[in-house]
Amino acid sequence: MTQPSATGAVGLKPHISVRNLNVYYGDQPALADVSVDIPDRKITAVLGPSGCGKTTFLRSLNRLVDSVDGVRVSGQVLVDDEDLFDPAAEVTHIRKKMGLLSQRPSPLPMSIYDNVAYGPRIHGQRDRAALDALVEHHLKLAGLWEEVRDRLRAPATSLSIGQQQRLCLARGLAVEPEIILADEPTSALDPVSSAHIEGKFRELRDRYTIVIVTHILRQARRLADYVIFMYMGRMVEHGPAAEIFDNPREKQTREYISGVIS
Amino acid sequence: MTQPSATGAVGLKPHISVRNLNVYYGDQPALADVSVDIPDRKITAVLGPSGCGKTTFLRSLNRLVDSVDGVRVSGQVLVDDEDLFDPAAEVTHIRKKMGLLSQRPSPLPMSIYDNVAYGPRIHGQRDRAALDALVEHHLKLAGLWEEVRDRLRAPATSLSIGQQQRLCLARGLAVEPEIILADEPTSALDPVSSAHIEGKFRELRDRYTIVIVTHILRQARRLADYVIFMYMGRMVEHGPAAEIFDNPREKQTREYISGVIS
Amino acid sequence: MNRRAAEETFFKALMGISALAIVAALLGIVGTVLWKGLPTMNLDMVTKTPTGAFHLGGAGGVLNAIVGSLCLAGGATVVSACLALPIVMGLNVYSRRASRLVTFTRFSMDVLAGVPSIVFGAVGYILMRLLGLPASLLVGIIVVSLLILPIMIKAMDEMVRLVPAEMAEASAALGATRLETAFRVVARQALPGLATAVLIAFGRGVGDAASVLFTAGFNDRLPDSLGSEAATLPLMIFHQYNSPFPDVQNRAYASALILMVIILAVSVTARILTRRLSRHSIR
Amino acid sequence: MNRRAAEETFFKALMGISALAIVAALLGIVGTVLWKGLPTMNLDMVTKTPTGAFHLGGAGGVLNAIVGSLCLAGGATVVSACLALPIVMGLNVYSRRASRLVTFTRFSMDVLAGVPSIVFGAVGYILMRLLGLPASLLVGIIVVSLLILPIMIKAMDEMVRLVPAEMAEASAALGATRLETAFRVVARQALPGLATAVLIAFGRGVGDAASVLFTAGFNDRLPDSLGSEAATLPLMIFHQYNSPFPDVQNRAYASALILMVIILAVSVTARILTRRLSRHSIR
Amino acid sequence: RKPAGGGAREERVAVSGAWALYPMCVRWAEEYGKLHPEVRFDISAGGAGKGVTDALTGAADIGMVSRDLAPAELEKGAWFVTVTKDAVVPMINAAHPRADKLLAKGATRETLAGIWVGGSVTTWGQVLGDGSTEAIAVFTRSDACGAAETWAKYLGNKKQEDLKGKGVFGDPGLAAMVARDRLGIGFNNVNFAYDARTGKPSAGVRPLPIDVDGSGAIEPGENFYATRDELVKAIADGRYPSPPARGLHFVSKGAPARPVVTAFVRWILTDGQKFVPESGYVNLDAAQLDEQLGKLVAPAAPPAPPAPAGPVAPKP
Ligand SMILES: Nc1ncnc2c1ncn2[C@@H]1O[C@H](COP(=O)(O)OP(=O)(O)OP(=O)(O)O)[C@@H](O)[C@H]1O
Ligand SMILES: Nc1ncnc2c1ncn2[C@@H]1O[C@H](COP(=O)(O)OP(=O)(O)OP(=O)(O)O)[C@@H](O)[C@H]1O
Ligand SMILES: [Mg+2]
Ligand SMILES: [Mg+2]
Repeated sequence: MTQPSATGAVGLKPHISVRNLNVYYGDQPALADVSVDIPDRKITAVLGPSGCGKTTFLRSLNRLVDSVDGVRVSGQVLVDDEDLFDPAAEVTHIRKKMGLLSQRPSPLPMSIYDNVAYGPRIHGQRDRAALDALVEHHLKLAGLWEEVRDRLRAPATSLSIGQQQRLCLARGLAVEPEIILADEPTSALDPVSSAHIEGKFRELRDRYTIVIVTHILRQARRLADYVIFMYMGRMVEHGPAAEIFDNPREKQTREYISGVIS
Repeated sequence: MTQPSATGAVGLKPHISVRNLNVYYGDQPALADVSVDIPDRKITAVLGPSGCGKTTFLRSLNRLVDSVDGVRVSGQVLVDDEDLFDPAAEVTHIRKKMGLLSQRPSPLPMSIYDNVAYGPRIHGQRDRAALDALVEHHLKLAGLWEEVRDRLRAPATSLSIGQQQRLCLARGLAVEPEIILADEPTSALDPVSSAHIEGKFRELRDRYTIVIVTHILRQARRLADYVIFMYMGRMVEHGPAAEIFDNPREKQTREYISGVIS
Repeated sequence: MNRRAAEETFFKALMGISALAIVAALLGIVGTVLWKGLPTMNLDMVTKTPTGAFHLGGAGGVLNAIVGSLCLAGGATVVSACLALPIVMGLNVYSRRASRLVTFTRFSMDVLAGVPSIVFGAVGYILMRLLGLPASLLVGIIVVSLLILPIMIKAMDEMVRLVPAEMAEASAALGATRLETAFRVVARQALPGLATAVLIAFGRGVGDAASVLFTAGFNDRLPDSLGSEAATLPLMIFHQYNSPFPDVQNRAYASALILMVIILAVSVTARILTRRLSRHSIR
Repeated sequence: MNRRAAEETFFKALMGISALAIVAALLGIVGTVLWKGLPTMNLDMVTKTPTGAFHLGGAGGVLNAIVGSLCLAGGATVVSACLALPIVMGLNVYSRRASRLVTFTRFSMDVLAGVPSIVFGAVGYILMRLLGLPASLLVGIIVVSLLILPIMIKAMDEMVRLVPAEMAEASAALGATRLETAFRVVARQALPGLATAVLIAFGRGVGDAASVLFTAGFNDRLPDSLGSEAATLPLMIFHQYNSPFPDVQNRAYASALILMVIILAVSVTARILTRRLSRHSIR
Repeated sequence: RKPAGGGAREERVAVSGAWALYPMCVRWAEEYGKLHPEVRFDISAGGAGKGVTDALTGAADIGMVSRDLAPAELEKGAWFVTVTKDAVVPMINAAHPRADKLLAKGATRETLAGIWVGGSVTTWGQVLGDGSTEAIAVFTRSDACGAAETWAKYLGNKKQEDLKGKGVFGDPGLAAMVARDRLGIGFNNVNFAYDARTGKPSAGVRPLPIDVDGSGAIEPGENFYATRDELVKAIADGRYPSPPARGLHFVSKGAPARPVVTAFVRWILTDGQKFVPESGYVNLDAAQLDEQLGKLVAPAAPPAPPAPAGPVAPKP
């Protein structure tokens, strides 16, 4: 909190502060010295070409990244001033506050209903009716309710990929996190479903801190309050969305936004 | 060949003819009475909202669909006049002619190099130098070469999802199929990589029959010669791209294209 | 293309041969057991304990051995499952995968799996004597547990390792503790595999004679407590097979038949139970 | 939150207890074997065959049993792996998963897995008599193969079932035959699991005494062909343990030690070999 | 675990040991229990070795042993009584080309030793003295067992390992091997040489009479092999040599101190003997029974039996 963010302070109270984060897969660096503050109750979009480290960054924010063998992490990720990488940190508790939607939808080996109810259940919700309501609410939120209302007991794998992606969204929202980390949440969706999800994100923006990775520039423009642009493991630029889109300081950002580099 | 396509003949020699195709998952219909001719050496785009049966359709075209338990299929898929669902058909041989890029990139449990070399190897290519050249060529085609040239021996899972998607593209092209079935091949890619792939598809259009599922309308417009529009397991409309986009006959098509239904 | 087709044909032939071998084994072994065992099989065999003259060809049954085997192998299976699950989950969900402790544990399992069952019996007997315990069901259960534990752990470990990591991650990302991830997701996905591991271990335990030879005792009464001695079917079979009386010898096959039916019943029950629970598991 | 933390703590305690149990077992069993076996262990034990007086405490070694065990269990493992792989791949790659044949095959395995090893020995002996074969390495290998085949198949089957279906589909989509899919992709992904299945079966075969009791013969010479009789370590241990001479009894532990080292060496070798091949497998 | 003295209402007797004696002992216990319902028997099988150990460590009152005790065991204070007998008989294939002649001539101990131990007798001609050259197919036991031990002892105080021949596992196995080979010779326990039901020699084999007096022929006094009963009688009264007849023993650490145990053993050596034949074993003769009874302490006498001193070998 004392050290200023590397590329300029955002000005608002940060919800997550990343400090000198380095991530190596074996010897290969995937994130190099990333420091950034993610503002509270805003949508932050992470942009960058494929393979630049967006997923790694997002997975660092809830410490899933070090579940992979051979990963080395240094630096700090402060969530509400608690350091996630502190060995004494209670990771489970912090993770409950952050719903991560992974890039590849990965349904749990249970029914559609149980997938959504899984989070509430482990966090203590036992009441049948309450669970039913929760499941319906969040499936509606993800725009999946109409398609699955008749087959809630079917295995989650019997859904199409796009449906699975929405299911994972519903599942992530059902734990009612404070922070939503969404890794390309609409990549498998048609324009109308995408628009529906975007709309929901806009609705949620006042209550949640949202970090979204996306490769659809238009989507980032429509949604983001703040933008982080990454390139080859480095955070090249970050700032308010308007600034980055209309007046990028760095050449790489400019080129990416205008479609020259990848 | 004698029976005309249900929704109007395309006029060109068809490469794949689908006749009254029905697919059920258990009792649930996923494709209902689909009949369509897919023209030779053109790009056909399959459009439709999430869960409408696009993937099922594509997987029917190379008969992967019936590897799932409990699937029932009726109807015919004629590839070069050979019926794929004929029990006597030599599926392996027909499949070699069609590279399927699945919607979820699924790398094989081997190195990056071996993933691409897998196809050529099983089809008889043993020569080391030829394989090296093939791998390099197809990785370049998929726009992945620069990123992985130094780590060809690394496991394919150490790639980011977008990189995996391009790897699967390279792998599919490396068997040199006559037909490319691509299920949302750019869903995990940034705009620049997508544009690169689109460009390659345009280059390949003269030599290959390409069927591409996409939810990016703009991409379909840029690429497609023919368009198939599906809705809830039915083929609602198909025809030349310009016709469908500018002058759709069916209300559902119109609404989807203008972003009303999903 | 020709080579590949030939390979396919060859392999299909191999599959046919293997299938034939299995059918032959089934017919040969199960057939012989039925042929020899059925004539001496009767209700008494499974409902009565031996009379004094049973071992000489007189009336009675092997109920004592049936109950003994079930208690012993059942108890041992429960005990080792209770030890194996925490270990396996500890190895795969709790620890960093490459840690030294994990390597050491896997290595220990390799060592333990290499101990022949007679040695379990012999060492068990020595330790039992040192501790002043009598041969009993309890000691037998402990020894058999240790005998099947490494097998169970090794098999379970591999099953759990094959569960996709992203599944565990998806659970962790929802704020699940590792315990919840381990049992609600990982174990659930690997359930048929875990059940098979337990069944293999159970089969090993219930079929083993050498380890209980000295440790569980062998007598004609039904075991009534953990402290009482317990006969087991394999020992009964062994004893009967070596009898000079042909009637008693044939009873060995009837006893074997009973043992086979028990194991089959346990397998099928387990398969039915796990099928329900694992119907949503992901392939 | 408190309940969940308590659960975690409880489970961690359980893990500690299980780990302790294993360490205790290791110390107790391996310790006893070392303590009793090391004093009588010497180079002769592994380089010489028994002399006439060996069984009374005289000079000599158990080389015949070492070679016999290796040939017998090694041969049986190879034979059953050659039968098991086609069956398992047939079950999982070739057949429609829910077909009646598949159900029947799995059921047969449950039946066969329920046959205790003494019955394999006894039935093997009967069949051997019917066919007029003498007790020999060959018959022993056949019997032990059949003994370990169901275990191997059951374990492999579950391992292969856990391989994601999309992987096999990706291979098929590239025009691979089912054989290629089975061995280049599915087997590769499941390799550590398959190796474990083979090792469990090998351990079962090499440690089993009852099945070879009647079928492999037992003598003091090195087996020189498939037709010659072969001694095995478990039988040797059994004899030595039952000897009234304390010297010979302690040799049982030395022989057990040799058996353990053999199994351990095989396990570790297999682990190292498969690790290289499976370093790219997907979790 | 042992209730002290005779005052307790229920008395427990723990017996453990050889599988071979287990059915016999269970039978005895059942009959004895009818007379003395207050005695509860814990009989368990686990092998002769376990029987000796259990007896010596006090885990069992009585250990059942189917072999002779080793000197080391006697040094540790093992006390034993012989409770029944068994015998090993040589046997040939029933379809041996000159079976009749063989059965009439028999074989001397020296001939048998030449076959199994010395290796000097290799053809049937040497046995029959007729110069025929058919090789003898010699079989022995592959597993450590009392039968082979006893047989070796008979053939010149040898050990099982000294026996030549093709090793076969188990009594039934050896019988089957000889039954299969027309030129085969083997040895077996009486129970396996004769069919338990009919009392006639087992299918495919004939016991080879032993020419005890070395006369070169089986005189009527040596001819008792036709049925099991005849042979058993001969073993019991000593016409059949010993070894290869052998005793089966009960062992304890020192003479049993508890009256209930002594009473049981005493009963076995008296009334209990009548259950021996049906179980396939051989009764001790009167003199032997007296000798064994003499080892028991009188019920009233103080329990301080002198441990058997010096080189006491079990005398079957
Ligand atoms: N294995 C299955 N079992 C049962 N139903 C299935 C299965 N796979 C797909 N379905 C259902 O079939 C319908 C069509 O699925 P399909 O995967 O073809 O859709 P899609 O058009 O590819 O959708 P998306 O754009 O989301 O990938 C969906 O409603 C889906 O829920
Ligand atoms: N497990 C791993 N082992 C080794 N390298 C890895 C691993 N995972 C990712 N990488 C590498 O780290 C870099 C960053 O990967 P990451 O998944 O964070 O990219 P990304 O920005 O999410 O890309 P995409 O848009 O394609 O998903 C890539 O170059 C990738 O190849
Ligand atoms: Mg990513
Ligand atoms: Mg799809």
